[in-house]
Order: sequence, then C-alpha cells, then structure tokens
Amino acid sequence: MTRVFFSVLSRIVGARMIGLIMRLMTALIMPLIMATTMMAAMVVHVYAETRQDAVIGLQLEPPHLDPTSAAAGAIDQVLYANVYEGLTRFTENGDIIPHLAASWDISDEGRRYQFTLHQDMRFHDGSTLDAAAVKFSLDRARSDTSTNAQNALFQGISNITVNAPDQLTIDLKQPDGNFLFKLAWGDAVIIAPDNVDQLKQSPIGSGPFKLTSWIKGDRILLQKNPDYWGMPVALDQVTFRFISDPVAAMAAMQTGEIDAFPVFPAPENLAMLATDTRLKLINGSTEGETILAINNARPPFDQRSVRQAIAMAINKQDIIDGAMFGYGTPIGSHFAPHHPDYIDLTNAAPYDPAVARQMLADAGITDLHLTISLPPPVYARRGGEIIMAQLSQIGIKVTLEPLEWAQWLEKVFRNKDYDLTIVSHTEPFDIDIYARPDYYFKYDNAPFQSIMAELDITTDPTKRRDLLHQAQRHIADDQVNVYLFQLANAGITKTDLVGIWQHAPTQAMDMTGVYWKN
Amino acid sequence: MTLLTLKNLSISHHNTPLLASVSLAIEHGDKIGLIGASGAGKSVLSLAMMGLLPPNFQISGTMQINGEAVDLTDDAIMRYRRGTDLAIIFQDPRLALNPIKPVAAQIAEAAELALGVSRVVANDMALDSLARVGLDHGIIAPDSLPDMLSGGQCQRVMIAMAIIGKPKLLIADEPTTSLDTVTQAEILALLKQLADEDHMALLMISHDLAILAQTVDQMHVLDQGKLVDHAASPPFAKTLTHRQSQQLIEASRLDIAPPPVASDPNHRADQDIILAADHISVTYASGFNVFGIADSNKPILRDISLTLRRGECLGLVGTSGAGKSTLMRVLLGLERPQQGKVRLAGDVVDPKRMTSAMQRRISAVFQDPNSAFNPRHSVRRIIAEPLGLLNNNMPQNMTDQAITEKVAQALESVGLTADMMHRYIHAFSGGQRQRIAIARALITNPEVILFDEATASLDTLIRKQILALISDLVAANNLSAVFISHDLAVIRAICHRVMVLEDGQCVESGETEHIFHNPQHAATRRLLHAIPTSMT
Amino acid sequence: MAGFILRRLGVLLLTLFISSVIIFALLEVIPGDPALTMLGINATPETLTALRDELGLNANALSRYLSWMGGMLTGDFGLSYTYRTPVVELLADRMAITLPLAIYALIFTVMIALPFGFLAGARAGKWGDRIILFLSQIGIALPNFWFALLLIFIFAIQLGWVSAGGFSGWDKGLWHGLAELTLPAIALAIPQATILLRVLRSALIDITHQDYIRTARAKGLSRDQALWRHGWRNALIPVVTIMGMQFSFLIAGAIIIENVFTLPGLGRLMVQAIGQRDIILVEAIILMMVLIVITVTFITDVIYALIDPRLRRPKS
Amino acid sequence: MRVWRISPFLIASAGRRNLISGGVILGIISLAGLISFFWTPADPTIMNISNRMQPPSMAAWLGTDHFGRDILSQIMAATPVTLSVALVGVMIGMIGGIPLGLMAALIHKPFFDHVLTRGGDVLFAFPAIIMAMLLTAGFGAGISIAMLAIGLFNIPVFLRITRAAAMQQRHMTYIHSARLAGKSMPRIACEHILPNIAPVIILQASIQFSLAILAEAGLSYLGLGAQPPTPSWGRMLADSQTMIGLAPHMAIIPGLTIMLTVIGVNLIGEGLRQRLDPYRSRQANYVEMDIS
Repeated sequence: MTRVFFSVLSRIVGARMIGLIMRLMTALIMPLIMATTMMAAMVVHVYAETRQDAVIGLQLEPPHLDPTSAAAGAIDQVLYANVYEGLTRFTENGDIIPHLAASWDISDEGRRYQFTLHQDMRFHDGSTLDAAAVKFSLDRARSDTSTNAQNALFQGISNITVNAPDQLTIDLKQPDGNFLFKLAWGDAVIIAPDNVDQLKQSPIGSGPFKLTSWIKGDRILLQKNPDYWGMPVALDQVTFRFISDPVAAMAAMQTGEIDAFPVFPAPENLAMLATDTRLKLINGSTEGETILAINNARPPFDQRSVRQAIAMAINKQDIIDGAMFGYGTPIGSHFAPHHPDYIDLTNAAPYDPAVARQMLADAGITDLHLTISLPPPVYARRGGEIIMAQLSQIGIKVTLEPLEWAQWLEKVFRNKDYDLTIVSHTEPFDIDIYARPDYYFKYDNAPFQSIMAELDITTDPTKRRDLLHQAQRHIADDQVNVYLFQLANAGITKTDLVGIWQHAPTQAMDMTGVYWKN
Repeated sequence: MTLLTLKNLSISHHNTPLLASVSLAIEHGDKIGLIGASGAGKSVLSLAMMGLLPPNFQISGTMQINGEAVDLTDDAIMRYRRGTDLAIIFQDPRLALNPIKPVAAQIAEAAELALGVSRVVANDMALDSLARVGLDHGIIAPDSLPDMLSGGQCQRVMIAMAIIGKPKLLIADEPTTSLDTVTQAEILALLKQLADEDHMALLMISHDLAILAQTVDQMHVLDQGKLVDHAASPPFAKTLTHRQSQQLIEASRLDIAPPPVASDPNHRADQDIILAADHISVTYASGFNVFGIADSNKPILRDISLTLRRGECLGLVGTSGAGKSTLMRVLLGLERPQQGKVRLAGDVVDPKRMTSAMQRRISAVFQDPNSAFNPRHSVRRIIAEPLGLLNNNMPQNMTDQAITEKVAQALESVGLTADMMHRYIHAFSGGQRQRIAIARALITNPEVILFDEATASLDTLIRKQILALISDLVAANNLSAVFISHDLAVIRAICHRVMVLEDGQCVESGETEHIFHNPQHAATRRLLHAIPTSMT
Repeated sequence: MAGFILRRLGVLLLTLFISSVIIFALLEVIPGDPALTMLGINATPETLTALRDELGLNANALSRYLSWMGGMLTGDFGLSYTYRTPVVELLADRMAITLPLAIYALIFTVMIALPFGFLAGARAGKWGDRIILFLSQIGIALPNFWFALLLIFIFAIQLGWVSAGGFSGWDKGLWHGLAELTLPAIALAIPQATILLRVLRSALIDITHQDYIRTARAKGLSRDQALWRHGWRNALIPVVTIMGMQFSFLIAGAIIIENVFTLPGLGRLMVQAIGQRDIILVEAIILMMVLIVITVTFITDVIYALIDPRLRRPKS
Repeated sequence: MRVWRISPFLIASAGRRNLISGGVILGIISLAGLISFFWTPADPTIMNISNRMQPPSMAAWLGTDHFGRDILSQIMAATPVTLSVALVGVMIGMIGGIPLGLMAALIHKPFFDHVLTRGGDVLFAFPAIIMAMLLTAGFGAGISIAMLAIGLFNIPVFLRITRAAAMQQRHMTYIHSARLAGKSMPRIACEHILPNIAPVIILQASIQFSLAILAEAGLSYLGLGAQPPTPSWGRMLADSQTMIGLAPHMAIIPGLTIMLTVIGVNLIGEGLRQRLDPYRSRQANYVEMDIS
C-alpha cells in the first residue's frame, strides 16, 4: 500500500514539476528586471538645494591631458583656463586679457616684452609658479625637439630671460603684433617643470580646478582648487562627460543628467530641446571658417573663373539650413564675422547658377567631373551632399569621397591629392595660412604673401586693420576657396546654469565663471 | 483473470487505416509471438498498447488490463500503467538510451517511477537488475554511458530497465533485428528466462518466424493491419495455415544452395585466383598530438590473408566489431592497409592508384539501403554511375540511348522493370532498393562483387528472394563473390567457402559444409549455435 | 590531460603569432600617420619628425614588429601612440566594463532564452509557442541601434528609471555599476536571446523525436517529464555552441550598443584606435580578441564536457 | 518505423503558409525595387531644403527627408542597393565558405581540418563592423566595403555549416559507391555531397541574408555602409536617428521596411526549412548569429 502511495505521489510531483519550473523561471525574469531598474532609479540624482557642481557634455574625449603636445581640441576644452593657465588668455568674446601676467611693457619697436607676474602663484602640487617656470614652459614649447602642435607660434621668440621671480623678458626676432594673442593659446600654457613626465595623465596646472579622476572613455572630474591664487570659482566640482553619439547626447540632456552641452553634436535637435523650459539655447560663434577648399594647383581649378563659377553655384544659406539647421553665418572670405576687423564680402560671389553655368562655358569647361573629399564632421558630410546637388544644377558631376580624419590628413592635407574638400578651420585668426604656398590649397600668391609679411611686423592698430581688410578682399576676389559659413557655437544648457561661454574664440569650456542661479 | 484484452482495436492516421479490428487476449505468463512482414502494423500495435502513439492517430476499440478498462488515448492514465503493468523494449537499443546519462541511473529512474522507491534504493535495485540481465559489475561499470556498450549490452540495459518494475507484460518489438546472430540468441534466451522467472507475459514482435519459434508458445500473424492467423501451441508450421503464414514459414527456411562452381574444385590453379589479400593489417588512430598527427593506434585487422578464386563465393562471418567491414573496404581499395597488399587479378589494389580498368572488375553492394543511394539522383543515374569506368575504354562517350538500354537491362536482370529508372529512390521498398544496388554493381560486368551484409536489414520474406537472386546472378554471370554476414545461415545458403573472423583475426576457414559439421574454434561454434533452430 | 593543455597552448600561441603578423602587415598598408593625426594641420614638419621619433615610427616595419613582439614576450605591450599610456592599462580599463557587461548580457540572454525556448520547444505548434515565435521574429528583425534607442526612450527619458548612458566606474559600488549596465545589457541580450531561444526550440523539437524520449515515456514519464529529464541536457549542446559564439561577439561586437549608451568598452576603444591610427593599440586589441575567442572556445569545450559525460573520459 | 512523428502533410501546409506570406512581402518589396529602375514618384536625389521633413501627404506619399527629398522614391531606389549588399555579402560567404567547408570535411587530414576550423573561429571573432572599419581605413567607405565585410564575416559561418553537413554525408555508403565508380573526391563533392547538403546551406543562406540586411543598417549607423548619394535603408534609418523627434516618419518608414523585409526573408527561410528539412534531421546545427 505504501508503495502504491509513494508511486502515485512521485508521479504527481513529477508531472507538476515541469510546469512549476517553467512558471518559476518565467516569473524570475520580470522581478529581476524590475529590481535592477529600481536600483538604477535610486542613483538618479535628486537635488533640492543650489548645486555646487556641474556636468558638462563634450563630444570628444581627450586622448591624453597634455595640451602642449597634441592638436586635439578636446584637451583644451577640458583644461584651458580650468586647470592650465597662460600669461594671457582669451575672453568669451575673443579679447586678449592678462592672466598669469599682471602687466607688461612693450619696447624696442615691439621686439621686447617685459612681463610682471602675479605674486604667490602656486601649481596644484604646491610648487611655485614663477618666471622660471614660465621660461621653462615656453622654452620647451619652442625647442627643436618639441612636439607642440602649434610649435610655429613660438618660432618668433629669440630669447627669454628671467629677471626676478616675478619678472620676465621675452625678446622677439622681429616685431609681432599678434604675440600676446599667441600667448593666449592653449598650447602656450605654463606647466610645472617637475611634472613634465606625468603631463599626459596627471596634469599639474595652476588653475582654479584640479583633476580628481578620469574614467577613461566616460568622464573627467575636476575639483575646486582651494589654494587658487586668483578669484575663487563658484563651483566645487565639474564633470566632463564624453558623448559622441548625437542621440545619446540628446537623451542625456532630456533626462537632465547633463547640465550643459555647449557644442551639441546634432544641431537639428537644439530647437526641440529648447522648447523645454528648463533648457536654453546657446547660439554663438566659433573661430571655425567652414570652407569648400579648392586645390588651386590642379586644373581646371587653377583658373579663377572656374573657382568663381563653383562659388556662384553654391547657395550658402541652403547649406547652413540643410546641414546645420540654420546655425551658422554665411561668410565671404576667410575671416570670422565677430572679429572687429571683419568686412562683409558675401556678395563677392553671389548665388547665381545661371551666371555660374555661363562662366563655366566661357572658360571652355564642359563635362566637368570632380571629387569632393569629406572628413567625418556632419557639416562636411551633409554639406557635401547638398553641394553635390547644387553643382549638378550647373552641369558639374560630383563624386563624394568620405574619409576618416587620418585619411583626410594623409591624402588631402599632406599629399594634396584632392579636387575639393569641405573643412572648418577652427584656429583663431588664421588668414595667414593663405600666405603659405605649400599649404594644402596650393595658393601661391606673392601680393597676398607680402600683405601678410607686412601685417606680421605691424603693431599699429589702424594700419593692421587696413592690412586685414586688404587681405580679406584679396582672397575673396581671387576665390581661392568657397567660403561657406562661420561654424556656430550651438549648444544647450540648463536655464539655471549661468556663465557658459556663448562664443568659442578658442576650444575651451571655461568653467571659472559658471554658477547656478537659484 | 486475463492479464490484457484487446477488443476491436482499430487505428488510423489521416484516414489511412493501420490496424483493423485487432482483438487479442494475453494471460499471465503467456509467451506470445506476433509475426508480420514489414508494414503489417506491428509497431503501431505495440506503441498503441503502451499509449505512446502521438495524439494525431485515431484509435478505437478497448483495452482491459486485469479486467479494468484503460483509455489508450489518455496519457495521464496510461502513464501509471507503463513500467508497472506494461513494459516495452525497442528495436534499436543504442538510440533508445539517453546518450549522456549513465545506464544504471537510467534504470534506477525506472525503478523510482515504477515502485516509488527512494533514489538510494533505486540505485541498488538497478545494480541487481543489471546483474539479472547478465551485466554484472565485472562486465560493465554501472556508470557507463550507452556509447561504451555494444548493441547487445544496450539491449540488456533496456531489458533491465523494463523488468525493474516487475511488469505483468513485456512487449519486445523486434528486439534483436539490429543485433548479430550470436547476440540475438543470447538476448532471446535471456528474455525467455526472465519471463519464466518473473511469471511475466511476453509479447514478442518480429518478422522472423525462426526467432519467434524458439521463444514463444503461441503465435499470431499480422498482415496488413489484421490478425489473420493464430497458433495456440508449437509446432507452428503445421497450425498456421493462412497464405501469409505459409509465406513467412517458407521464408525462414534458407534452402538455397550455393551456385555451382564452374571449374572442378579439385583442380584449382593459382592463376584462377582473382582476388588475394596478403597479410593485411589495419590500425586506426585514436589520439592526436599537437600537430594533429596520430600518436596512438587501435588495431582493427591483424594479419589477414585470403584468396578468392574465379566463380567462387567466399563468406566472411563474424560478430559485430570483428573487422568485417574494414576488410571489405580494404579489398575494395577504399582504404589502404598499414601492412599487406591486396591484389585484384594480379594488380595491386591501392586507393591512390586505382585505374578505371581495375575498378571496373570489382564492385560492391552495401548493407544499409537507406544511405546507399544519393536521394537526389534518379534510379537511372544511380545505376549508370559506374558506367563512367567503361567510357574511358571506349572511343566515344556512351550515348544516352545506350545508357538507357544498359540500365533497363540491368533493372530487368534483377527482377525490376525498365520503367522504374526514372523514379527516385524513396519510391522503392527495402527489397527493391537492394535489387537496385545489385543492378548498379552489375552494370560494368565486374568479375568480383563484394556483398556487405546485403540482407541484414531485410525482413525474412525479402531476404530469401534477394539471396536467391544473388545466387542466380553469380552463377549466370560467372562472378566471384565475397559475402559478408554475421549470420552463418545466410552464408551457408550461398557460400562455398567461409572464413570466420574474430577481433580482427581469422580464426578458422574452410569449405562451408565442412565448417558446419566440424567447427574447430569456439567463435565458430558460437555462431553456429546462434542459428535459430528450425520450427518444425 | 597535460598533453591536452599543452596542445591548447600550442594552438593558442600559433594563432596569436599568425594573427599578429597579419594584423601588423594589414595596418602597415593602411594609409594614415598617427603623428599627423595627433598634431593636426598646424604642425610644422620638424614637430612631426620629433613626434615620430618619440613614437619610434621612423624605424622600418620589420624592426618595429620585432621590438613590439620582443616587448610582448616580456609582458610589455608598449605605449599607445595617442593616449601615451601603457596599452595594458587601457585594455584593463576597458575590459573592466566590457567583460562584466558581456557576462551580464549573457545572463540576461540565458534567462530569457532558456525558459522561453524550452516552453516553445516543449509546446511546439501550440499557442504559447506561436506567441513566443512571433515575438522572437520581431526581436530578430529589429535593427539593434533602433532597439537600444527605444529602450533609452522608454526607460530613461519617459520613466526616468535609469540614466541614458555612460558609466561612472565601479568605485561607487557593485550595485551602482550594475544598475548603469542594466539597460545596455538588456539591449545586447534581447536579439541574442531570440536567436538562442530559437536554437533551443529547434534542438528540443529534434530531441522530442529521439528514441530515448520514447524510452523515457515507456518508463512512465509524461511527455513533459521525459523532455525535462532526458531532453534538456541533450538540447543544451547546440545551445552552448551558440552561446560560445555569442560571448565572443558580446566582447568585441557590441560597438553599436556601446556607442548608443556611451559605454567606454573595448569596441569603442577599437573604433577610436583605428580612427587615430594608434596601430600599437589596434594590434593589442585584436590579439586580445583572438585570445578571448580561443579562451571561450576552451571554456565551451569544458562546458560540453560538463553536459556530456562522453567527452569527459580520455580517448582510448 | 517512426510513426509517432508529425505528419508530413501538416508540415507541408505550415511551410506553404510561411512561404506564401514571406514571398508576398518580399515580392512587393523586390517589385518596388525593380520599378525604381524605370520610375519613381519623384527624383530621389532632388533636394528642396525649404520643403524638408514634411510628413506624408498627397504630394509626397511617405513625406520628405531632411533635405526635402521624396522618401518613397528614396526607399524604392534604395531597395536594390540594400538587397544587393545583403545578397553579395551572403554570396561571398558562400563562395568562400562552402569550398573550404567541403575541404575541411573531405580532405581527411586532421591537421588541415584543424587549421581551417580554427582559422574560421578566429575570423568569426571579428564582427562585420570591425572588419568594415579596418577595410574602410584602408580603402575608404562604400557599399563594396560593406559587402566585403559582411561577406568575410559570413565565410566562417558557411564553413562551419558546410563542414558539419558534409561530415554527415561522408559516411553515407553512396559515397563509397561513387568512389567505386571511379569518381574523384572533388567530383563526388559536387555531384553527391553538395546537392544533398544544399537544403542546409540554402536555409543558412536565408538566415544570413536577413542578418545581412540588419548588418547593413548597423554599418550605416557607424557611417561604414552606403555613402551619399547612394541611398540605402540602413543609411536612411541612421540619418534619421537624430531627427526622430522632429520628423518621426523619417525613422519609422525605413525601419519598418527593414523589419518587414527581414521578417519576410525569415518566413521564407522557415517555410523552406519545413519543406526541405522537416525534422532538421540531426544534420547540422544552424548557426544563427547577429552580425553587426
């Protein structure tokens, strides 16, 4: 009897077993998802009081943290003014103001600069920032074995002398009206001499913030430097988060995880984000002249009329609207519109496809087939598509050639193996590149070179202004390239976060003046 | 009380009737045989009695166990009957065991289910049960996996599993079909012994009357889903009178004589030797080193020599694993022996250097009619395939017409019709397939044919037909043949001479009749003993 | 056993060596100068030469390969060109995210695929099976970045349960880290789970027709019990094969998911390294991936042996 | 005797249902692609920036994109591009993988087999995306690179499946018969083995084809697929990601097209499977792997 009982029991249990296990396993999943997501919910920050920190979104992560040995703008974005400082610095509007240097005297017809530094300045490691450190930094940047990406900036220096701990003399080979501007660059910051070996991973600067941690691939944390020599900053902590995916950037703004994304990767989303009352738009200007560069050495582009025809076939506003969703200012020469010496030359090659077609015919060009090389940024990729459509209106057949940056630098920039390319020149005040005959547009023009040579040694503001106007007109008339638009500094920030730069005179996220409004 | 009664059991599947009105009564301790040709509905009946048919079979009729009606379609009810009242063993014991579970555990599971005992008790019972079926601890380890066991051992495991719940009725569905004769005899004896010991009823299902005759006390004959004949006690040959029964009885008598040998056996000269194997040894690699090169070897054939004279039929006999198939591949030039040479009419047979002239002289018929043909080729293409060997010797390629004629001829010579050549192989029965295989082997007019278990997978009716056909063809075409089988009865029906293989070695050879009457080696005696005794 | 391990090791070293040669040669012919990429368009030729010297790029390819290999043998993977940190550190940082993410995703995959696959396989043709098949059909047909974005939209933006992406490190505790990886892990897991589910389902249907399931039923087991006790482990064999492949895939192939969730994983490091022509880093990552594949193959074999005792015994 | 199996009639009808629904979906899509060679509602390359991101209307049935181009025309023009990327990708995998798989299975040398399978494993470790990135770094982006990357990824897939299936066939006795008939191994591979493993390969190809369509989308997401002005579904979907809030139709339309096509291909594959290989017959395990 017992045997039968157990037999029946074991069978009933067995029969139910499988259904039970199935239900159990299925039931396990939902709670697990719920539990984990709930846990995640707990970590979403809730703030009631005025915040002392800010989370800033950036598109690109710096490869390392040494601004003196790479061209990566991301390094300057994180460190400029926040961690590292120079003798002078840029303001939001592009003006040059004293920084580490309290004052200076210029003598010897602009060949000698005598700087007086602030007192009691210290690096984050406690060492003193004095004239010796300045001399060390600048000598390092201009040496023969320097790997400074902007090494050319310092080639005008002939000698640096330390006179006193706070006194420094810099002698130039020839007068340079732009010298103080050059010292404001991120590549000219002053570093702690003891720290050279550690520069790339643990930057020791003199700024109001110091680096606390770097979670590679995700974020960099800066903390307030309590011993800062200058005006203390409002924020205790700044987090830079690196988000290159436009949709991820948008999501991060929408969830409020990020307080500001000053250079937003997808301009098309800005208007929509700005409809949120907690957010407001940043719409300023950058130093990026976006141009359709032309290989001036390659026929038929060596003919001015062909370049002119191309320029006149292009509707710049359509490109700004289509590629940048309206963010950007049309330009007519290689010069930033916010610069005080800017002149409007957008009418040098007005949009007129009919005339353009005629000019091409007059030049005897039929059946023109050209290639546009496109680096990765969205202005180039989308702009290229639009330009392709526009050029086809005047009978030019276009092939688009998308390139990675490394390929672009190798093929277009170094080997000059291209017809046309779209690129934004983000260095401030870089009209002088047209004076380099071997630069990648292959524009070798003696009159322009002499204008620039004269500008280099001119310090008188009115004369400089005049020369700059000449220079702008010259390259506009010559139609060296098609000058498309000034890249906008288009981003988004929380309404309560005050002090984010509207313009970007250099690639910097200056957090020193940023604070929360209640 | 009657153990089990079937009343008017009818089963159909998608309106195809499979069983029609089968009624059967089984008493406790009965040993009942159920015989039928393939397709008669034997397996459907056994599965239906166990309640194991899928739901999409329509079942009508009733079954009673100890007078209690059970619903064959209700799995929940049938489940409690399986293992305790009814147990079953199947045809293919290797596939019927879970490949990744130790055999003792599989048996113990049955004990747990049938008797409701604890795991520990079940394990002990499993060991006892294994011992009962002759698999003592010394023979196999209880935690062996099925793939380490021979087919016979697997079937013993199945039996141990079936009897552990002390079932009232054990259904054995073709339990020995895939086993060699020696193992078959052992399994049959075991089943009989266990049935007697446990007073367990036994329902043996087979196509072979000879097998049933020595095991059971009663016999039912199933033909096309109907029980057509019944014999309540032996000798069955007299009681079973139905036409189908008579055919089955007739088929179990392998009274075919080997084809007459053309030349006088007393004056065989050496030049008459068509195929000779000289001290053949084959080893298989069983382990590989870093570079994938074999570093340990397992001997398969050891120093085998044989000769085949023109017009002679040589039988190679041995249990499974004796090395018969390997020897066949070596003889055919499909595999190169590590030592020794095979000569075909004086030329050395080497897999790498087989000329078409040599290849033409030798052909083969293989065992498994399911994998012997490319299912995507028509019969014409299958049979014509070796004709390529002739092409090389001809000035022009054979025309389509010529091929068709040759194929038609070949088909007719094996008792099929020429119009079958455009069909595909799945349209043919097992016996027909074997005929096609023979037609293919004959198309190049070879001098030697090798038959590898050519009748092993056929039921008795067909087997006899095919053996007769082979015998006729060998005589008619003056062929020499090597016939490989595990069944000495089959060998006796067709071979002049026989060679007994065991563990890759030749243990005995000689004239067939001589060996039959005067076996020397123990292996030979075992094979002889395994031949089912006549039922008369 | 020792022989087995030795053989594995031999294969591993050989594969690594061949991969290293192939990948080095491949990267040699790809255009792009790491120094130029780093210094940008204003660099003077002298500066470029100085940097190339510093990076050791001016030596010829063979000597660079040899010194790189030499360094590898002594455990020194070199300094990344762009990041100027030891390659080992970079890899370790990324693996600390990628590996847990892959394992986490695999757990989700298994937790979804096994029960539902079993249910579908055991009830093939029934309603439950049809619903599961239909959902898995959609799961497979969804482009993965689309699905990931959908998840962000629902769980991060609409419900606000999780952050929309990013990873703040393990310093904040295990739970915090896991919470941040949950959504990416689900996004990775769902398509893989639908695949695994279908594999399991087919394997199970296949096994339903095996003789030994019939044997098990003849013992008195119901259909489900028979499948559970005898089919389950047998069905796992193809499942483990697919899982092995999926794991390798989760390690390196999750680039899109890493992008959408801005996770600093190995895949994104690879994208950056290729973009910046950080050849030494690319090579190290690729070797790492080869190593992972081989390791996973090894683990898969061990799991096979756990499931299938036939593989456990030494070859006779 | 295996009477307990499902009836082949049932299988056939289920297979037919899948084949018909899959065929209708794929037929409509392919037809649209074919028509695009002769006619599209509008020129898919003509831009009209001022008329961009318009929702579906009578003028533009499926709306316009961020450059004001007609989306229906683009979807149609993209059909041959996307389908050919997937098709060529799978073909490369088959052309490379099947002979290698046959060789691994039939050339009876463990070392050779080992090298091929392990090599396949390593190749398999590189998802199409990484392959595409390396290739793009060398040769520039474009659909041919996408095809090649998907193709290279598919080689080990077909190698595996072919090897496994051919191993099964190798032991069939009709292979012995063919050898006795004097046929060489390559000839046997073509005449006997390939036709018999064809169902397995065709089914795998259908799986890989649908995965390749998804992979094209994934590659486009990273800018590694079709380049402007070549339209492709993946590129349209990737381009629309940032505009999903502004113009949802831009993302929904290519997304649905991809999903429908993939489901269509999968249905056909399922139907073929049920027809050709009802029980999967223990021949080989299909390798189903996400590519991107």
